[in-house]
Amino acid sequence: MISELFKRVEFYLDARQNKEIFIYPGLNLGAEHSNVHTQAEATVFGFWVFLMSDAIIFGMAFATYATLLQGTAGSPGPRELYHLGPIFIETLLLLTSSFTFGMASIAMKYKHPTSHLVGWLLVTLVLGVIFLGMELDDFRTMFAAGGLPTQSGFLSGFFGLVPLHGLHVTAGCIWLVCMLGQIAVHGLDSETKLGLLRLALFWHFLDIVWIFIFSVVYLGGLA
Amino acid sequence: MPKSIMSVSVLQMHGCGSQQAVTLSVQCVALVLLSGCNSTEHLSFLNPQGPIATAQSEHFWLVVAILFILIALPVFIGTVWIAWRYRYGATKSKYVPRWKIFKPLEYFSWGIPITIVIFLSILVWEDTERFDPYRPLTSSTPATHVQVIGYDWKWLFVYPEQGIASVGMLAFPAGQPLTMELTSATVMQSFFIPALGSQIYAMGGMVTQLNLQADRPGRFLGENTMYSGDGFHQQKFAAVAMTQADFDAWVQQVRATGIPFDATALNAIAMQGTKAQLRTVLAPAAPAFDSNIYFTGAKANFFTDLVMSVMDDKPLPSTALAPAITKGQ
Amino acid sequence: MSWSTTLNHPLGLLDADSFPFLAMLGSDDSDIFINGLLGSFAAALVVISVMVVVALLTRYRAWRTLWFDWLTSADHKKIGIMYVVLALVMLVRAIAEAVLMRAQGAVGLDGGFLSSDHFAQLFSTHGTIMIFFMAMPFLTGLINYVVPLQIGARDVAFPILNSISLWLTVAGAALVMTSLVVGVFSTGGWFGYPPYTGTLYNPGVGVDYWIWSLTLASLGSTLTGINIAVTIYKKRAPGMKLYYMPLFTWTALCTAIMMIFAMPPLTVVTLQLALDRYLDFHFFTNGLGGNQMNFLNMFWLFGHPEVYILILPAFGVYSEIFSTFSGKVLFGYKSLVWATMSIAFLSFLVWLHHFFTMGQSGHINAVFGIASMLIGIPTGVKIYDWMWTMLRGRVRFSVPMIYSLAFIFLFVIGGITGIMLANPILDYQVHNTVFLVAHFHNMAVPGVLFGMLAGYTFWFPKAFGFRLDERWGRISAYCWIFGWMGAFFPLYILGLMGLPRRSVAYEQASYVPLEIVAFVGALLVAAALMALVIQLWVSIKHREENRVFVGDPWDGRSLEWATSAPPPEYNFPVVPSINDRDAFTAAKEFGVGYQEPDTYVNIEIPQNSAMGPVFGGTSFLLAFGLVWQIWWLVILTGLVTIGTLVVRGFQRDTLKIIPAETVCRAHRHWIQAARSAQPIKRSQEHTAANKGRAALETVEVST
Amino acid sequence: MSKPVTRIPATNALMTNKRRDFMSYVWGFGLALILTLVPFALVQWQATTRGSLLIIIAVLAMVQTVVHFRFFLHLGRKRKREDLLLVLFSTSLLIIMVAGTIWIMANLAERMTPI
Ligand code: HEA
Ligand code: HEA
Ligand code: CUA
Ligand SMILES: [Cu+2]
Repeated sequence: MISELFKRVEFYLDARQNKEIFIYPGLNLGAEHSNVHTQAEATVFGFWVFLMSDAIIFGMAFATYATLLQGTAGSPGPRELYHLGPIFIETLLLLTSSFTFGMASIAMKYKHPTSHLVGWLLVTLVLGVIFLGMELDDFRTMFAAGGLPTQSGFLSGFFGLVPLHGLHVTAGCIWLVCMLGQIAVHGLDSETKLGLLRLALFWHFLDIVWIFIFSVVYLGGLA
Repeated sequence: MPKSIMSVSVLQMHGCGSQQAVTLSVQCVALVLLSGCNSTEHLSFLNPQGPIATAQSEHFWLVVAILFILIALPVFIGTVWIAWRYRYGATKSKYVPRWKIFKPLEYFSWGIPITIVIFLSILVWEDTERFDPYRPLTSSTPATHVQVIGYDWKWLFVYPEQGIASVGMLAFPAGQPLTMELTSATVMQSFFIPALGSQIYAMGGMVTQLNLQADRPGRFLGENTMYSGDGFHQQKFAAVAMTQADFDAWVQQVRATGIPFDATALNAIAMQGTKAQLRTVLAPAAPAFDSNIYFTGAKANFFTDLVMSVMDDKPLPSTALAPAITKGQ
Repeated sequence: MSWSTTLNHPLGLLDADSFPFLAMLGSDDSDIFINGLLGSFAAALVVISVMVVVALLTRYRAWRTLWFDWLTSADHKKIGIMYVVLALVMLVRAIAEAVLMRAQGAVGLDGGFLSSDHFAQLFSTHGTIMIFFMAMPFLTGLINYVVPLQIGARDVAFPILNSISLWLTVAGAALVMTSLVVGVFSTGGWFGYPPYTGTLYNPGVGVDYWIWSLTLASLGSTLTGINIAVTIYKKRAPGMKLYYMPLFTWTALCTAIMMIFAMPPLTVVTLQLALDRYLDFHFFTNGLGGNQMNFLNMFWLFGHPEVYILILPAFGVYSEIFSTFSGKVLFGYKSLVWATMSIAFLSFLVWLHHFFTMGQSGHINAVFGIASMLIGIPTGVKIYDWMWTMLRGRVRFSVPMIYSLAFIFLFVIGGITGIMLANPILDYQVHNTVFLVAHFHNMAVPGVLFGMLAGYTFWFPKAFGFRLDERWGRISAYCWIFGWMGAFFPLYILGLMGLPRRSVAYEQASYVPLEIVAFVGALLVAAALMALVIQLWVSIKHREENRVFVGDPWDGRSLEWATSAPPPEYNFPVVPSINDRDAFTAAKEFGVGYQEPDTYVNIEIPQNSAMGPVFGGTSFLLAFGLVWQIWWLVILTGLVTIGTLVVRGFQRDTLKIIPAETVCRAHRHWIQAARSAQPIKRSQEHTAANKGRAALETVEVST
Repeated sequence: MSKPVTRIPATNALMTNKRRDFMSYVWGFGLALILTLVPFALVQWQATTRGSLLIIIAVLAMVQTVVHFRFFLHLGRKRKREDLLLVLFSTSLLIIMVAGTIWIMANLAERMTPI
């Protein structure tokens, strides 16, 4: 049985040997460039690996938050500081932005006019920026209610986690602007496509992190 | 008149000669090296002075024996033999450059370590719980209760039941359990008396526990093993096990001669500095019968109040200390 | 800090007192003076070395070559060599510190010549440098150099990223070196536990130096991990299944995976400590709900995998060497592969064994203790399989093999003490004593460094085209081995005698004899290093007669030996196609080792890029600004860093083309040399006759 | 599901692929919306006890994660198998690290609270 297991794993490990060439959804680099394809495979796979490494960073920030939950040290806790309303709207914003980025991917993959692609990207960008604005407003409200990170271990844990996601979204927005720039300068060449592809992965990944933030931090804190 | 502290320290014994017959010569050499027989202090668990250290010492030799005889020795002999027999230019042995797998050898390579690890795991599983430092030792006599507080760079021992405290000396009756609660008023430290048993961390705003026992009267090295700054290497103390009578006498002595455990004293203790430096600060008030510093009038709630004050980052409440008044209560 | 104060203090916290040299002059305390003198001497050495290097470069007009051929290069081989050079530079400092510490130990009865604070800086920088700026760059360099060659690739998956990783590491190392000249380093050891490292107890810049140099190093390593993993996963030559890969490549893969997943906890924990220090957060403070225990927890979530990150590539080197120098295929290849993977996975399950004594309950300790001992199983399998590899082989006792054999003996001892530490009941006794110091030096020196040294001797001819001097190599090896034994066996006993680690002085006279033995051992180690330098010197002098241009001086088995020494920039004129393990041995046996391809094609390789050095420079300044709180510098360099990334995103055509003719000419030249070279027997491999062509000797002999 | 996207798709295959990709995002969006709405509503109106609320939130979060991976990141058994393996491996390490941390720290907290 063990050896059967080993065989399975070997098979998976050698999946690369399968003659069938897989292409990432959202990617269409022109079939003739097999070189570009190999490099694209590596690039996108590398980005996946990076995301997984980043996931561990978030995991540790979550674990820290969990261990510091009890450490409010007499300053305001979740119930005094969290408000469900804005969080719900922020969640919808991010979710919608994931969808609009999906539409952008489709526009890119199936060679719709570039204007469609740019349009969807712009919508995504706007949603991201509104999200960031709302999040900053949340923090401002928290500060006003005495929820400063210098106040307690709990608040340190919070501000070590949620703004980390916010920073990622900020980076995503800057990247998006850069991609728009690249489209303007170079058109949709394979490098730009690859960039957009990775950005899409990044964007969807941040959405997944947000699921855990609203579940663990906000819903968990208010349940 | 109670015996003086000086006379107590004469009692400190020299355990090496009276040890159970040690036949293994290797062990003997090790013991001489390890126990520090030339000093009066017991340094090592390999010359154990209490039940925990004894168990650890036995455990140590068992593990050493298993690992060296079953693992190291065969590898050593095997490597030398193989490397020589199959050296370049050898003619007596067979050369099979494509020999890459032989199932029985593979089973051996996995099987031996697996077996040994299973055995060791059983050992660890059973004993770790048993020797949890939090677990009180069973004894017919009640335990002595001491509260230990780590400062930069000295340990403060508070005897809540006796109302006394000391820096540099942990005295307790031999033959009965010693129960300690530990915390730190500063950075993370690790409290350790090797000849008696386990070490454990002491951390600010938290309380850890440690249970030890000395079989017979004696003097043992005590220390902090977690680096904590400039005076770290001098953060030593003497753990001294005494007969009950000597211990009672010691308590009386401290009560009679100690300086009041008040805000002045505590401020001095809390300053960064070694025990010796503390003495120079408190010297005018401290009688010079040995190199340690003794206090009277320590309140039973001091320890908890201190932990809470560190935890909440607030000053110690005034009720934690006796007002600076009486001497020897 | 507000804008106005920033403008008032354009240099942040920096002032004349920040220079230990000036501070020393201003003091009349003799103790401060001696330690200041030592410190200034070290600082002067740094400054003078930098000046000498600059002068030499100018004198020989080497700036252009340096910049275009090396610093901006995206060639994995050059990057690999630069990593190793970095490791060696840092090594010199770390060894000097080690010898100082041992000297202090020898006279440390009630005093010694070092101040407590100076000693603390020594062990902190020594530990930090050895782990992050010596061992890590060394193994990263070896991996960088060897892995693409072994898998028949032209380069790593992301060459520019590779250069950036290198420069991030260099920036971190430069930051540590800067702390010698400007300010002080941390005294919190290589793991810097708070609250000791918090602002309350350590307000100065020392801890900040430690934080930012580690952050740079860990970012560099994460990126390296990604790069290597993807390279191995995606760039293998056609036909090379995972199970055909040489063992060194396997260990590199596992190490890379561990870097990817183990570095993040370190990044998180140092950044959280930075937040505590800079913005008054309460992650790890004593009070206000902070939790210092979580620092230990997260640090070791990184720290334990880290030690296997160090050892696995060394294991890979030993595997290659046992096989090559026994003239025999590896025994139990699949077992070795599975053992490597198990070690990598298990290493994520044992971190708690570094704080058995923190007070958690017995069953938790037992679980992690047993998990730690489990690692002994795959490690044992490796040891046994290496023994079986020699069995029925023909073992040559060359320098790499001497290291490997010494490794087996000493590593087993270190492993055994590891198993003892993994036993919570025993760890309660020896934790934080020098017994532990002996354990980890036992793993780090005979385990990791002997592997690196063996690999250095093994692959040096491949990288530079000539062999190292064998005699000085042996002298050095024996000095290492016996020096190490002298320096660290005594520490096991001292640890059992209750001597805590990191003690600048002690009160027990019974420690003295062993401390002296340890010092003598350390001197022997220093001699070993000297011998190594002499070896390099002698070898360079006699390089002409030791040339091995054909590229296969040791009768090698894997693909890196199938190309010239040094290899061309593109590694292989034609990407080889593989259908077995030990691909090059198979080729030689079939007599197709040195064949011309039917056609040559243009080869695309990445152009040089200034990205790496620019990144290194800005991130160094960024970190420096953070340490000294020079906010304008932080903002400026931060913007430049981001800007560089953005600009790079807009670049296209980053490849350059090597025309088929060039490739053809170079390749024919090499084939010509190979065909005209005399195939030599192994008994002659250390003679001038060895031009890098091996005679076929792998024929079964029996009596 | 249908075959993986191949290198040179026929025109009608292109159309079905496109439709399928589009539907993937639509499905993902719809499911995610539901999986978000439900826990928010439950918490907003404190529908059950804290204990069961927490469990429901956790389960729905897991499901939603799978939904995102499946429909937005296109991870699946029939697609890029190596990505799936990578994600599973990473998840297992993530769980070990996070669960281990919480286990250890909770135990320590319990044993160290001042009496
Ligand atoms: C890889 C890790 C590594 C290595 C190799 C070493 C090597 C040495 N170390 Fe180190 N040490 C640490 C990691 C390492 N150390 C760490 C992590 C600490 C803990 C710090 C802390 O407390 O926080 C420590 C602490 C430490 C202490 C403090 C102990 C204490 O706490 O009291 C001492 C004291 O003597 C010491 C001594 C030495 C000595 C004498 C060597 C010698 O063996 C030196 C050995 C020689 C070499 C290392 C050279 C190897 C040479 C090559 C590889 C050359 C290659 C050359 C060419 C290619 C040309 N070490
Ligand atoms: C390269 C580095 C390296 C390696 C490979 C190892 C390998 C091991 N280490 Fe070590 N370790 C360190 C570097 C390393 N360590 C460092 C740097 C520290 C301290 C950091 C600090 O505090 O500063 C440390 C600390 C450390 C501790 C913490 C102690 C303490 O703080 O109190 C423990 C406890 O379990 C431990 C255990 C082990 C074990 C079980 C192995 C095992 O992997 C060993 C396995 C090998 C063998 C067992 C030998 C060969 C096997 C056989 C021949 C087969 C048969 C064997 C059996 C069946 C057992 N190590
Ligand atoms: Cu230590 Cu809680
Ligand atoms: Cu470990």
